[in-house]
Amino acid sequence: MSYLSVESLGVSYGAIKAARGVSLSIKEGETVALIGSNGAGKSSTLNAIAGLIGHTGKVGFDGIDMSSFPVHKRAAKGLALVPEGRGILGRLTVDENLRMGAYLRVDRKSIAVDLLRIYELFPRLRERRGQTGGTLSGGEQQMLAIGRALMASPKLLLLDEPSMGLAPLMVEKIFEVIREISSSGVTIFLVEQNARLALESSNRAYVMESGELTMEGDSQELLRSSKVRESYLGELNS
Amino acid sequence: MSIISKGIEKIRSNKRILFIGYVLLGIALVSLPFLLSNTVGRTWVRILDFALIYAMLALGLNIVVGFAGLLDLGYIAFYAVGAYAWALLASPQFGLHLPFWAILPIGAGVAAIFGILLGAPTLRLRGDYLAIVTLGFGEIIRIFLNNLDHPVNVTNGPIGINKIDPIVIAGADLTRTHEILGIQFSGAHIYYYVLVLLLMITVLICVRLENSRLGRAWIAVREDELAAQAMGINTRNVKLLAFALGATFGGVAGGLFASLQGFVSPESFVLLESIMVLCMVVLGGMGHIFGVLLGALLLTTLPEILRSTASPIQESLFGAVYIDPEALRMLLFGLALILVMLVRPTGLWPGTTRKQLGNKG
Amino acid sequence: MQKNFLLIFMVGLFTLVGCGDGGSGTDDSGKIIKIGHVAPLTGPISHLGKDNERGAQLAIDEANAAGITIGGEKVEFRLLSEDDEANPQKGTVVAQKLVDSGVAGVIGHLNSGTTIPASKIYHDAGLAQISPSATAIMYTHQGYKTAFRVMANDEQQGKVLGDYAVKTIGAKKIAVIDDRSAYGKGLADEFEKAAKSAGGEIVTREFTDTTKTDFTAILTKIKGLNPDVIFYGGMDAQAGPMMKQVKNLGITATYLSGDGIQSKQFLVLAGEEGEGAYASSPGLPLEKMDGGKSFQEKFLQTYHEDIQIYAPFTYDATSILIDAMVRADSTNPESYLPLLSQTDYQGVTGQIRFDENGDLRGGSISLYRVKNGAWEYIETVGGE
Amino acid sequence: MDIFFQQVINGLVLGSVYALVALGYTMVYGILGLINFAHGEVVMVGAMVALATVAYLFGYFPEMNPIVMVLIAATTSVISCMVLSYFIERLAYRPLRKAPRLAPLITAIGISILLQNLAMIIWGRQYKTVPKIFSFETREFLGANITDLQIFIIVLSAILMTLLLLIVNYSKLGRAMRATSESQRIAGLLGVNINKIISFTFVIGAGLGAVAGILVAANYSVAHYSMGFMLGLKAFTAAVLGGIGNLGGAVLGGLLLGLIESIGAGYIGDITGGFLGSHYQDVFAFLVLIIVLVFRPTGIMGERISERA
Repeated sequence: MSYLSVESLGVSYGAIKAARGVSLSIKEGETVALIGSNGAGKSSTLNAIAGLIGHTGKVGFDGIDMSSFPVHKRAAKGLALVPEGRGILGRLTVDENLRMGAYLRVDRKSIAVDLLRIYELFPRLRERRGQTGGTLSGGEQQMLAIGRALMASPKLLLLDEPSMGLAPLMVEKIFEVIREISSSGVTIFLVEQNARLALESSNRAYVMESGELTMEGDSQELLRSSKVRESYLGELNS
Repeated sequence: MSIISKGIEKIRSNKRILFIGYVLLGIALVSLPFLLSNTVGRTWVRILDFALIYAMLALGLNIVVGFAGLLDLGYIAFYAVGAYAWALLASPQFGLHLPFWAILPIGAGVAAIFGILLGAPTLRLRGDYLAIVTLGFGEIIRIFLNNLDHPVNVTNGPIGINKIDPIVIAGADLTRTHEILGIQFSGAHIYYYVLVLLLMITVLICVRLENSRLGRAWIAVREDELAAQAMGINTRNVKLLAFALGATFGGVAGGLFASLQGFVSPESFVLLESIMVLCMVVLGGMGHIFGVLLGALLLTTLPEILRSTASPIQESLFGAVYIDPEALRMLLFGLALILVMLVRPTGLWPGTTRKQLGNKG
Repeated sequence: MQKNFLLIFMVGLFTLVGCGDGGSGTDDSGKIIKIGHVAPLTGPISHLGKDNERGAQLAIDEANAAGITIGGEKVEFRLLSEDDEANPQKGTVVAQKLVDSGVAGVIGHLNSGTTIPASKIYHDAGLAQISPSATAIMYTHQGYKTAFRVMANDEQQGKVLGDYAVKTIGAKKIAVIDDRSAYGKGLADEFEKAAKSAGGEIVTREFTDTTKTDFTAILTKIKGLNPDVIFYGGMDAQAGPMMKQVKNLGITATYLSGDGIQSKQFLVLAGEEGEGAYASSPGLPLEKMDGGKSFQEKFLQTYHEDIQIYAPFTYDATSILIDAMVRADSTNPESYLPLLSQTDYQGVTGQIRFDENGDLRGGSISLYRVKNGAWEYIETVGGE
Repeated sequence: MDIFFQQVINGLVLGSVYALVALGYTMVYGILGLINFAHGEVVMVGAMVALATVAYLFGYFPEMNPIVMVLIAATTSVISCMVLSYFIERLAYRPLRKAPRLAPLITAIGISILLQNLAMIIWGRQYKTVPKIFSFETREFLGANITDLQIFIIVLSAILMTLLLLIVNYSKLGRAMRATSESQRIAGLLGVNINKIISFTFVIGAGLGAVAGILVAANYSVAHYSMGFMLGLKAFTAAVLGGIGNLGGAVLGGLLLGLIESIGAGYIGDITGGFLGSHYQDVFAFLVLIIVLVFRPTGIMGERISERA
C-alpha cells in the first residue's frame, strides 16, 4: 500500500512544461530520493506535491485524493516541505519560526516537548532562539528549516535540495540529521542534486530528466548502475 | 480585443487601406463636433474638449507611471502649475497679456522645473512611499496656490483668477463664436480642433519616446531598477526625465485649461483629480498609449453620459425615480471602476507585447 | 489607425446618450418653459445644494399652480437641476448643458468658484443668471448684463458685521478665522477691513479648511491672545464643531459669523455650546416677511426637512425670474432681461432691487443670536 | 507655556484617532502591499452606523441607560464594519491578488466612491450630529483644558493599540499574520490558511476603524458621508511616516502627525516670523513627511528590507 501516490502529474509555466506524466509512489517509512540534473523539474514536482504550485494529474496521500487541496490543507494532512532556499521567515525569531512549524497542532504540551527535542537536535538553534531568522548563517537556516518542518510532526517530509549552498562539513551534518529522522520512522521524499549523497541516504530513488521520470529503483542498485554513475555521479566509464 | 488587434495588424500591413483609414479618421475627427452638437448638444463639444485635455494629462502621467513605473499621486500639481502660469501671464491679475505662443513654452518649462523639484528629493524612494510623497507635493502646491494672496497677493487665493486671455490667433479670440465660410463655430468647437491637433502631437511624442533609447531605459527601470543600473543606465537621470517630461505635458494641458475656462481657482486641482487621472491611465491600460487615451475619454465622458441617463434608466426600469440621480450617477461610476478592473485587471486595452509586465513578483 | 476603434466605441456611447435623452417626454398641459438650476448635489456641501434646488422647485410649483400665461399661451415651468460638484470645470460643462437644453434662465450656481466661470457661458448665450448665494464681488463686476444675485455680497455683509463687532458688541481685540474657501475668505477679508476702520484691532488671522473638524490648534493659539470676538468666515458644518471646541477650551470670546452659519444645522451641530453665537443673514427674517412663514411651512411639509440656508434665496430668485418673464410677456431673454434688471419685488428675503452691476441694491442685513437653542432676531441693518 | 501643553493635548487626541485608522492601513499594506483607499470610508460607515443606532435607540427606548445604548451602538457599528470590510476584500481585492499592482488600487477607489454615495443615499446629505446622551466634564490639567471624552479617546486608543500589538507579537494568530505578511508562500506551507488570515486582517483593521469613526464623531459631534476620505488620507500619511507595514510605526506616525499638525498650526506663524500662518498647517505636515523619508526612505520604524512589489 503506497503512502504517497502521484499519478501523471504535470506542471507548466505558461508554455513551458516543467514536469509531465510524473507517476511515483512512496511507502510508509521509506526514504525516497529524486535525483536529476539542474532544471530537470525536480523542484517543480516537489512543489506541486506540496501544493505550492498548480498542477494536473493526481496526488494521493494516505488514501485521500489531495489533487484539489490548496497548500495549507495538504499541510494539515501531514505534508511538510522544506523548500529550496529554506524559506526562513527572516523577521520572526528562531523560536517563532519553530513555533510556526507547529501552527496546525493544538496540543501545547506535546509541542513543548517537540520544541525541546529540536533544540537538542540542533543546539546551535537553542543558542540563537531569540535572534531573527534573517540573521542566521546558511547552515543554521537549513537546520531551522528542517527543525521547523519537524515541528509539524509530519507524516511525510519533503526536502528540497537540503545541501545547496552549504559547506561540506555542514552538508554532512544535515544528512546525518536526515538519516536520524528517517530512522525515527518519518517518511521522507528527498530532492537532491548531489546524487551520491541522496542515494546513499535513501532506500529507493527516481531519476528525472527534462520533466519526465526515466529510472526508478533501489538506491544501492542505482548507485551501481552505469548510467547513473555516468550522468549523475561524475564517473567516467573506464 | 485580440481579434481587433489582429485585424489592426492586417490593416497595418496594407498601405492602401491604411491610407484610407487615416483619411476616414481625419474626416471623423473633423466632423465629430458637428455630429455631436447636432445630435446630443453643444455641451458634448465642451465635454470633448475637457476629455482631450484629460487625455493629454493622462498621457503625461502615463510616462511617469506607465513607462517609468513611478507611482505619482500628485500629478495634478503640474496641471495646476501650467494653469496658473498661464493665468498669471495673461490676465488682468498683473496686467500681463503675453501671447499664447510665448506662454505655452513658459508654462511647460515651469512645470518641468517643478517636475524635477519633485523628482530630485524622492529618487531614493520606491513604490508607495513615493506615492505618498507625490501626494503631499500635490497638496503643498494646491495649498500654496490657495494661500498666496497674503502677504503679497499673487494668486488671488481661493477666489481665483478671472478673465484669463484665450488663445488669440490672427486677432481672433478662439473662445468666441466665429463664422467661417458661413458655418458657425463656437468657442468650444474651435478649441476642439486646437486640442485635437495638440493631442496628436502629444501622441506622436509619446510613441517616439516609447520607442527611443530613453523609453527602453524607463521600461528597464520599471521592471528592475538594480538590473537597469547594472546595465549602465543612469537611473537617476532617467527617472528625473520621466518626471520632467510628464510634468511638461501636465503644464501644457493646464495652460490650455486655463485659457479655455477663462478662470482658474484652486478648487480645480484637488487630490481627487490626481486620482481620476491615475484611474484613466490604469483603467485604460497602463503603459499603452492608445489604451490610456481610451481610459481618459471613457472616464471623462462616462459621468456625463450617466448624468443624462441615470434617471431615464431608473424610470424605464422601475417606473419612477427612487434614487437621487446624482447619487446614482456616482454610484454607477464607482461600480464601473470596480467591474472593469475585475474583468480586465490589466486595463481595457493593454499593450499587446507588454501584457504580462508590471505584475507582482 | 487604432483610433478607429475608439471612434466606433465613442459613437456607440453617444447613441446611448441620445436614447437616454429621448426619454423625457412632454406633457400637454401647456408650453414647457425650462428653468435651469445648478448647485453641488454630490460632495461635502451637497446638503446646501439640495436645499437650493428645493427652494427653486417650490417657486416653480407655485407658479405652475397659479396658471401663468405668457405670450397668450398657458405655460408650465419645469426645473432642470444640474450638479456641478462644486468643481469649476464641471460648472462650465453643466452651464453649457443647460444652454443646450434651451432653458429660459438659470438659478445658480451655489459657490462663487463655479458661478464665475459659468457666468461667461450664460453671458455668451444671452441668458439671465441669478445666483442665490455666490457672494464674491467679482461675479457681478465682470460687466455682464446677464449676471444677478439676490444676496448681499461679501463687501456689504462684511461691512455690517465689522461695524457690529466693534460698535455694538464693543470688541477691541478681534481674532479672525476663515475656511480658505472663496466665500469664507471673501467675507473674512471684508470683515477685517470694516472692523479695522471702525477702530478694532485684529490680533490674529487664522485659517482652516472645509474638510477639517478639528480646530483645537488654532483655537488654542487664539485663546492665548485673549480676544473679545472671534469672527469666522465659513459654513455651519465647520462652525458647529468649532463652537464646541471654543467652549471646551474655555474661551470666553463672543463668536460671530456670517450667513453661512445662520442655519438650523449650526444649532444642531453646536448644541448647548452654540449659545450666545452671533450670525448675520442678508435680507429680513422670514417670520417678518409676507409669505415668509407660509414658505417655511410649505417647505417643511413638502420635503420633511428644515430649510438649510439659501432655499429662501433660490425661491426668491426663481420668483423674480418668472416675474420678469410675465412682465415682459416673453420667455426670450432679450425681452425679459431689461425688465429683470428693473425688478422691484417683495420677496420672502426682503425687497429685491438690482443696481447697475446686478447686485442687490441696498441689501439689508439682519443680525441674530443663539438663545435657548434657537436663532433670535436682533435687528436689521441697512436697507431702505 | 500652558498653551504649548494644550497644543500637546490637542495633538494627542487627534493623533490617537489617526493612529487607530493608520493601523488599519498598515496591517492591510503589510500583508497585501495594497493601499486600501476604501479604509477611510469604512471609518465613515462606522461613525454613521453608530450614530443611526444611537438615534434609533434614543427614539424608541429613551429610558435606556446611556452606557448600554453606546455599547449597543458601538457593537453594531464594529460588527457592520467588519462584515463590510470582509466583503470588500472578498469581492474587490481577492480576485485581483495576482493582477498588476495598481489594479486593486483602482477598485479601492471605486469602492470608496461607491460607499460614499451609498452612505449619502442611506443617511442623506445632512451633517449628522451626535445626540447628547452624556455630559462630559471639562478638566483643568496643568493649565490646559481637557474633556473627559478626550481622556477617554486617548485611553481607549492606547488600550486597543496595546491589545493589537500584544496579539500580533505574542499570539499564534499574530505569528501567522506576521508570517503571512512576510511570505504567503511559506506561511501556506506551514499550514496557514492565507485567505483566512487576510480576511482577519481586514476585519480587525475595520473594527479599529469603526472605533476611530465613533470616537471622531463623538469628539466633534458631527458625522457626514464625506468625512472618511480626508481622515483616511491623513491616517495613511501617518502610516507611511511611521514606516508602512509596521504596527508600532503606525501608532508612532499617527501620534506624531497629530502633534505636528497641532503644534505646527500653533507656532508656524512665530517660526516663520508671521510670513506663513496656520493655513500652511498641512504643508508643514507634508514637509516633515518628506524630510523624514529623504533621510529614512522606509519611514521612521520601517525596516530596510527589500521593497515588496
